[in-house]
Amino acid sequence: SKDNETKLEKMSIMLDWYPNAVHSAIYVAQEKGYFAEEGLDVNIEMPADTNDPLKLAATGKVDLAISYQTQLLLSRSEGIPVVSVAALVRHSLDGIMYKKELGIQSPKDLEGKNVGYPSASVSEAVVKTMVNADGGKEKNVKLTDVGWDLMPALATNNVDAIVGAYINHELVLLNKEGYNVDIFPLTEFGVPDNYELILVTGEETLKKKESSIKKFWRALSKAQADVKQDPASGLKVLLDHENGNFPLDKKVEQESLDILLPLMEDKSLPFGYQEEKVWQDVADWLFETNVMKEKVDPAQAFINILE
Amino acid sequence: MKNLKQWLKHYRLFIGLLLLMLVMLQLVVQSNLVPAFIIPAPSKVIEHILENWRILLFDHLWATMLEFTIGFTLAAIAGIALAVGMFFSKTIEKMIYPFVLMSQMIPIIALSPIFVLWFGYSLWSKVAVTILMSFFPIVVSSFDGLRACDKGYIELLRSMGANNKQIFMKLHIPMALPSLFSGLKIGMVYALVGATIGEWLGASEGLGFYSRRMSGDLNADGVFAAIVLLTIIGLILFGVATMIERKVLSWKNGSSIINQSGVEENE
Amino acid sequence: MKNLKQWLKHYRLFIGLLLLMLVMLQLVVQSNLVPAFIIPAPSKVIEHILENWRILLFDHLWATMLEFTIGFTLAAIAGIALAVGMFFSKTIEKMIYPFVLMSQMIPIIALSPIFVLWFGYSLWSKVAVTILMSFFPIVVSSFDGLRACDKGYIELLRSMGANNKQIFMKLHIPMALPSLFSGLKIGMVYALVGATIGEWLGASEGLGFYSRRMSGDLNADGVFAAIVLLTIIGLILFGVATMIERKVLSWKNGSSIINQSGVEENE
Amino acid sequence: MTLIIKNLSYTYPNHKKPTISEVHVTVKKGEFISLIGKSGSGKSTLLKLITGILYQDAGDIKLNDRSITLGDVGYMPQQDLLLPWRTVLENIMLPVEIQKNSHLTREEVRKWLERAGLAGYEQAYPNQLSGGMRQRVSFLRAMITGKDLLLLDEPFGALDSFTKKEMQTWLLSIWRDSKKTIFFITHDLEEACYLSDRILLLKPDHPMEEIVVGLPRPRPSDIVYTSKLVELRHKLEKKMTDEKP
Amino acid sequence: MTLIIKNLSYTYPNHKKPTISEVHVTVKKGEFISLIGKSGSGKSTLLKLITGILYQDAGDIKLNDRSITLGDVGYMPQQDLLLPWRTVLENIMLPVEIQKNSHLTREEVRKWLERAGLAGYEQAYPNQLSGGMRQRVSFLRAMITGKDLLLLDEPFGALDSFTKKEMQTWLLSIWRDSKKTIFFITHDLEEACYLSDRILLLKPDHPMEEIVVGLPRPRPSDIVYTSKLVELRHKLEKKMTDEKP
Ligand SMILES: Nc1ncnc2c1ncn2[C@@H]1O[C@H](COP(=O)(O)OP(=O)(O)OP(=O)(O)O)[C@@H](O)[C@H]1O
Ligand SMILES: Nc1ncnc2c1ncn2[C@@H]1O[C@H](COP(=O)(O)OP(=O)(O)OP(=O)(O)O)[C@@H](O)[C@H]1O
Ligand SMILES: [Mg+2]
Ligand SMILES: [Mg+2]
Repeated sequence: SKDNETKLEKMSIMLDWYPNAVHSAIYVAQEKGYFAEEGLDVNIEMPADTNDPLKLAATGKVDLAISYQTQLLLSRSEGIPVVSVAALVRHSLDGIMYKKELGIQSPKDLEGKNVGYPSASVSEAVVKTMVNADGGKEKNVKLTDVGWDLMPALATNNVDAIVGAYINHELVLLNKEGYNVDIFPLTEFGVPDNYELILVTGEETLKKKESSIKKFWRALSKAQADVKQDPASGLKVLLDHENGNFPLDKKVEQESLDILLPLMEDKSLPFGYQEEKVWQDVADWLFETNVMKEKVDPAQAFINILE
Repeated sequence: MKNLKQWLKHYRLFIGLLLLMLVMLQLVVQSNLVPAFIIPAPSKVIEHILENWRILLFDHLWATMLEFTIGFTLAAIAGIALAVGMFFSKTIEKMIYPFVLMSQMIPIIALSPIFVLWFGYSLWSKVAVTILMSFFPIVVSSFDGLRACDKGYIELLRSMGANNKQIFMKLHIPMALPSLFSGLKIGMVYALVGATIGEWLGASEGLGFYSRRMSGDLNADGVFAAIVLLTIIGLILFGVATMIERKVLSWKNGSSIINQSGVEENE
Repeated sequence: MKNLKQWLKHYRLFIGLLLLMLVMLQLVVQSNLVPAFIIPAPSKVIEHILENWRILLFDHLWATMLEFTIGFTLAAIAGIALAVGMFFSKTIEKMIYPFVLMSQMIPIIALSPIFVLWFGYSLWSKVAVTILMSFFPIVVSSFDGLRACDKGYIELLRSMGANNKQIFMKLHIPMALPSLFSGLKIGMVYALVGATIGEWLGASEGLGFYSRRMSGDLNADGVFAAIVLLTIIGLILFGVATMIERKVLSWKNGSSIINQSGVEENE
Repeated sequence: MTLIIKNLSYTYPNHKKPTISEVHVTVKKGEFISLIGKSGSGKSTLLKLITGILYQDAGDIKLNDRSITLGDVGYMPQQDLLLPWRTVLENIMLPVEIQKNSHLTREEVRKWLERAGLAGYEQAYPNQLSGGMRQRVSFLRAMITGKDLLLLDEPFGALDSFTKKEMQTWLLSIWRDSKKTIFFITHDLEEACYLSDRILLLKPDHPMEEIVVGLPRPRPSDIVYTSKLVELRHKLEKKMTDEKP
Repeated sequence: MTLIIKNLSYTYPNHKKPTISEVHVTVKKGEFISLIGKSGSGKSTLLKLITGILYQDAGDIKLNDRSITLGDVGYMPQQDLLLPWRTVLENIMLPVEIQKNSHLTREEVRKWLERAGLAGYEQAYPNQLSGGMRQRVSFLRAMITGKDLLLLDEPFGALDSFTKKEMQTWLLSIWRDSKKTIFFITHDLEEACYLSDRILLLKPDHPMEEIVVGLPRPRPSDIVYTSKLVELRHKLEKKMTDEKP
């Protein structure tokens, strides 16, 4: 088997963020040798900035990257040559998170309130769309760029609500700390549902390594099935892997995975399959809200790598 | 006019090298050796600045300069005050100096939640970061400057019947000025960096905010436009500080008036 | 033993104040005045360190120290080399010095994509940030040190028939040492901060990485555990550097041997 | 004006032996007194005691029957100690600024500057002056305090012999006109003989000796080559180097 | 060993007037020659020209019929210029290190140190020494070059008159034993008369004058009080201050 190992093809993938429950399948595939079975030796890297995975995939520094659908469309409009090959999380994890005790019932109640967002136009657009859709006036909502401190911003009452935080992470953590927070899912208020996490590659890499990416996806699909089958042991693989140098909170990750798993699949569609309509809707919305200055052809933005 | 000419003459090598590098960068980017979304072509950056100069200068630069000015002024006041305190009291020195040193070792970004807790997203959170970053060199150099005074001078003034306040005002302060100035110059550079970092911790205007926002929107031209402006402002501030320093410390570069051998002054 | 005692005596005020602050912090946090996930109770931080000391020390501290050591060493070599270059060539000085100054004004985090592009997420991206942050004080102070040499000494050595190399080795270098040391000490502090920031820009181990990740998980105990370790390491490094400096520059603090008036040495 | 020093002793902190012990001196109005002694014999220390910068362990120093305090005398330190960031004029005005009560106008100061050959240099900084000029500025600064007693600590020690000669003659003329009392430190025996009415010899572990010069005034500058002065010098040197008391 | 300086001229860059112009000097083996002149008259400049630190605009300097170059003479600069980070021993060994070809052992250096009264101070740093000791270290450093011609630039200028006297006597004894040739700068006329065989007078805009001292050797230290020497001094002073040539 030594010979086999030497022949493995090296591949790199950059996560969207530090390893967490959503990445369980990747670690399971690696741990159980699914990648090796496909002849791949996968190296997992973590980014510093949420934009790095896209840029590095575009330059070919990494073969694959996990990113966001909105961010990929925005990249293409800025001329960054990246393509989505599969949808990892089929639905939005984002929404407007607010403190319950402030008497906010629906997005229009945010009028006169202060909403924190991470520096990106998309988040701004989300708030505007939601408030307008709910019959409020976006002008009356104060938006504060809170940099990278979403949770502390809300917890310290510097803002009344935040956008750009995930239901499977920030919401879980804040509740665990004893804050009474809830979320308005963005799909209920005029924002098209989107693939929160997608698997991305550079256009050049796609040309050169399409078959390898297919192999990667096969292995990952197999691992995802395992995780779905037995979430607890799937998560354990991740936790064990990380334990080497970073202790994750088991309870939080457990809860996170429970939230994620249903959002990662669609009964009627194979794992990872992307529909053109979703891409079209998101692209239209981004253009309408002026986040993208140039129109992007959604059909160019993705291919379905799965067989 | 003459000053400008001299300045150009002195820095012509630097300017030449800078232009050369920019031209090379332009060529490298245009020939796609480096993707434009990582390092944009200089021409694009200039274009971006020209297109957006109004908001860049009047909104963002203005905001950053406000944070910088307040933060640096407070850091200078607090830094000098602490140095004076340490100078007068060994107890204060022994108690506070290690904290001043420690304050430099803590990565500010790790403390960002605390800043948010204390200052929210007001101007003051950025001012706080600015102060934290520029405080250290100011304290250290003004303290060193104050301690540098020769004992002989103090004795001389005491022999004239000077009280402690007079000795401090007429001796220690002017003596500390050269050292203080170099501390202020370094502190100034760090204050500007501090204002930028402060804006990253949450802001709605300022060049730091602008660069981060542009980065979030994957607009490399915008990111570099902000960096270029920040650098230019930094160099201008440094230059102005150097000029003020030369004026105030003019006694340092006075050449001999007595001219026994008929020394010819070089232009 | 005696050294430790002296040290304790000298810093007892600082240590007292520190302990007092920690106790007060503990009380404040326990009485829920400040949310524990923003500023944790000191006891919790210590607990966290004790629970995770293995990975903290052997994985993360080790990784950070590796980056620090490589980065600082390279910065020292490059910084001193550049200073020597500028010392020997006015052209180099005029060309490079403004860049050195500029390098301090550009907020490093804004350059992170460039670092990532060039160095990926390898060790070298962190080393690069470390170098960038510690380079400036080393260059400036070694350059100042080299320039400080009195012309009289040079003439003396030339009168002995010394060549340029001998003058440089026997005169300029020892003369630059005091200034160089203070530059190295400041550079050292910034190198540690640089390694931490480098890890924020992408890493999978190191104390900077650890603190950032813990911050993402709202685990303030972990964030502060890393900060505490970093600060302690920084203070130790600074202390060691100061000791080496004292040894090397022992000639500076030698007191008079001739003792006409029978001066009694204080312990 | 009379200065009476009685039984003065002083030991520096951390020193075992006293630097000044049991010194008695009386200086009368208008006298020119020199203090000579080897380096480290405590000349500057004695002067600092008189100014009040240092405070004696025993004995007392009376000026006009009042214990002397800081600000009572004009003091010119061993190094010129001009403040480098002040112009010549500002340096000279320093004691006026500090004592606030002086009635000196800038006009009078200008006259003094002229007399010292410093006209035109009011706005110069000390680093633009030659050694002799610096000494004159430092001397004027002591003069301008308006005090009757001037303590000069080796004012000409750093000058070359030609400049020194000029400065000595200049000092004598100022002294004659201003009727000040001068207490002068030097290690140059010839200088002491040429300038003084009396010379005090300071030797560690010896009682202070006093020699009256007894040369007529005004003294021409080549009086130093007369046998009377040469002999006096020789006698002084023998006294100073003679180890046994 | 003969030093022949012919028609030497030197102008500092940016100066209008030459500092040294048309100087002629001949120094024979074993001579003790002093150069006197006011501050700024160019004494140090002339010495730097002889060492080769400065290079003349016109004329030439020949040592044993060869043009002089750097490293040919032992030079003691005006300030002692001891390297503060080197011990006394290391300071003295500096020229040996630089010229590499010296056959001096540390043992011989130790003997010199003893002779200079520096025994036990080998490992001391310069800032631990008194002024006189520093001067002796600086002098030994010039001696140890092993060169026959020693150029000493105001070696005793910074010392007090008592220490100076001791050092002069010490220097004479060393000179007598070592048979070196000494070219000595001073502004102290008495010192010049006491030490030298011949005295050169350097005056700006005047040709250089030469005075032969003509006193017997060895000279007792109180020869300075003899009328012969006092008169010589007086004559020298008149020559120096006499503005008309
Ligand atoms: N501030 C001080 N603290 C301790 N000792 C001192 C201090 N100042 C002088 N001394 C010592 O006191 C002694 C006398 O010093 P002082 O300066 O009075 O001598 P001096 O006669 O003026 O010498 P010089 O001619 O070199 O100026 C010396 O041994 C010196 O080491
Ligand atoms: N490096 C230099 N560059 C320009 N001019 C100089 C330099 N060194 C000396 N001079 C000038 O040359 C003249 C002679 O200087 P020099 O040092 O030779 O005089 P000196 O006789 O040794 O004086 P002193 O007795 O004060 O040492 C002075 O006017 C001085 O200003
Ligand atoms: Mg003295
Ligand atoms: Mg000279």
